[in-house]
Amino acid sequence: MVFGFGAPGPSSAQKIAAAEAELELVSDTFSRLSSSCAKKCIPKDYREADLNKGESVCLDRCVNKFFETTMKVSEIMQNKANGQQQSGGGFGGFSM
Amino acid sequence: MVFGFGAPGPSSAQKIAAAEAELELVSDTFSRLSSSCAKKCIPKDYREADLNKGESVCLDRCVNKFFETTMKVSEIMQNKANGQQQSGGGFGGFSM
Amino acid sequence: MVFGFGAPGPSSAQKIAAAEAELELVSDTFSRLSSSCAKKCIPKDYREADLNKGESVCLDRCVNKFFETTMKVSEIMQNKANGQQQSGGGFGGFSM
Amino acid sequence: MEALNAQEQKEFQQVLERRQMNEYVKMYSNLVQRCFDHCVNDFTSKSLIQKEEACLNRCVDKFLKGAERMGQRFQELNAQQQ
Amino acid sequence: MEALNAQEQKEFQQVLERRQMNEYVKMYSNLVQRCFDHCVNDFTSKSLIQKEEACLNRCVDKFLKGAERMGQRFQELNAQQQ
Amino acid sequence: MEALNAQEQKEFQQVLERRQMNEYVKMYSNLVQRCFDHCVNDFTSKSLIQKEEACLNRCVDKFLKGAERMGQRFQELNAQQQ
Repeated sequence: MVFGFGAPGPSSAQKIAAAEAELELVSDTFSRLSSSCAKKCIPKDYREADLNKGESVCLDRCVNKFFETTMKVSEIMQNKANGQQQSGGGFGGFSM
Repeated sequence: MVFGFGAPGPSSAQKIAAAEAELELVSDTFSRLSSSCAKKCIPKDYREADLNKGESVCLDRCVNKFFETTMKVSEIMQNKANGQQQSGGGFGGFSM
Repeated sequence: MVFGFGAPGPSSAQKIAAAEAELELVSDTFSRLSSSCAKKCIPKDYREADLNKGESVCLDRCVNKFFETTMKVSEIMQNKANGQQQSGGGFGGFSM
Repeated sequence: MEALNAQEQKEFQQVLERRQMNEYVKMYSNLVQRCFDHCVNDFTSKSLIQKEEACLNRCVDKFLKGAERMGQRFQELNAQQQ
Repeated sequence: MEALNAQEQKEFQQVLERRQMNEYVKMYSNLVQRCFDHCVNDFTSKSLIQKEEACLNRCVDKFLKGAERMGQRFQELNAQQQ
Repeated sequence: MEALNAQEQKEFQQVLERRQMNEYVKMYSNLVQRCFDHCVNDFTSKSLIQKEEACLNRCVDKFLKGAERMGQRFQELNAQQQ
């Protein structure tokens, strides 16, 4: 699974909760991605109803880069969690 | 119903879920409306604690225009859904 | 309790719901606080990976001032609710 | 809504009450953040200074009056629509 | 997801449907706010003026096309990942 | 909280765990968006360029340190309040 959820959970309720959390993350990611990429690629004056060539290409690349960013960030946090044995605090890592 | 929810759902659970979704939409709409209209009508320096005449009139008109916008957008999406038989994708329409 | 929740609720479900609402408020407060203080204290160019002295001190003070603001606002609303016998409307007070 | 029977109305009422609590929480913490963002910008001191407190007072007041006014307009428009 | 048995799949399906409704609501009201913010800025009149309506039309159109395009790319990338 | 009995504490614990997962998800995707918004601004290429990757590294690091610091201060203040 893309985002690292879905760890071995015994009960049905836990498995469904994990699947739901994965889903939540995917949908949250998409909604943040759309908002960021619309801001970066689509001018706010809306002079035409169609996406022009430049806007379309920008959106494609932006989605790709956002996706790469999620992977990159996940990797950085994984390294952190493994490498330096978190000093605790609850906001310093993403291990679950 | 204002926003087009409340389609014939047989079971109690579904009817309550639909009523809840309608409620969610109304409350989400109000919270977005307040945030947009406060931004458009109320200057950020807060020199007086009272709404002055100009701010009050602006808020009234802003609420009205926001409301008209929800109707307009709903109408546009309805036309789209009817007219061109969606090419699919899941993000192209608002039919439920 | 910090935020004034936890009024005498008889049933278990209500007590848990109240505890959950309290929790919701604390976590919502922390997430707004982090977003506001990061914006106010951390420049967006990310030239270094470490928090420097100035940023750290700014964050500490910002958290403190945000916390004081929650108390202050809660106090203002309490006074309003007691003092002037709300004219109703549902958005005019924070009495629950 | 009119399609709900008595039992369903009752269940929905509970949903409503839970939501209402959440709405208050959201409204309150939104108010705190907004007024903080606009009024508090000096981090040379650890505690709120007088100028900031005065601004918070006016901001909360204005925010609540604005929210009440918008709430009334919104309800009128919703009522017309039914 | 592959770890769910038939019964769990079924329950999850219901969760999915409820979420989908919420997603639509969120997408729709986000669209309304965004187009309103960009297109409606004249408060000397009470009702939408022609210029604003035309802008809303183009904005909704463009937003939906953009969302559809991004949705497709996103799904392709997710599929590659599996 | 002190008013909850053992059984209620147990139920509340489950609520807490579910919420914690959600908090992590929210924190993580918020972090992704914030660092993306600040670090990635070149759309002449399809993949992240070196400069963007380096910025993301610093951004994540700084964000986590900042969040940890704020979390500690916040907990101290909450503890004082009890």
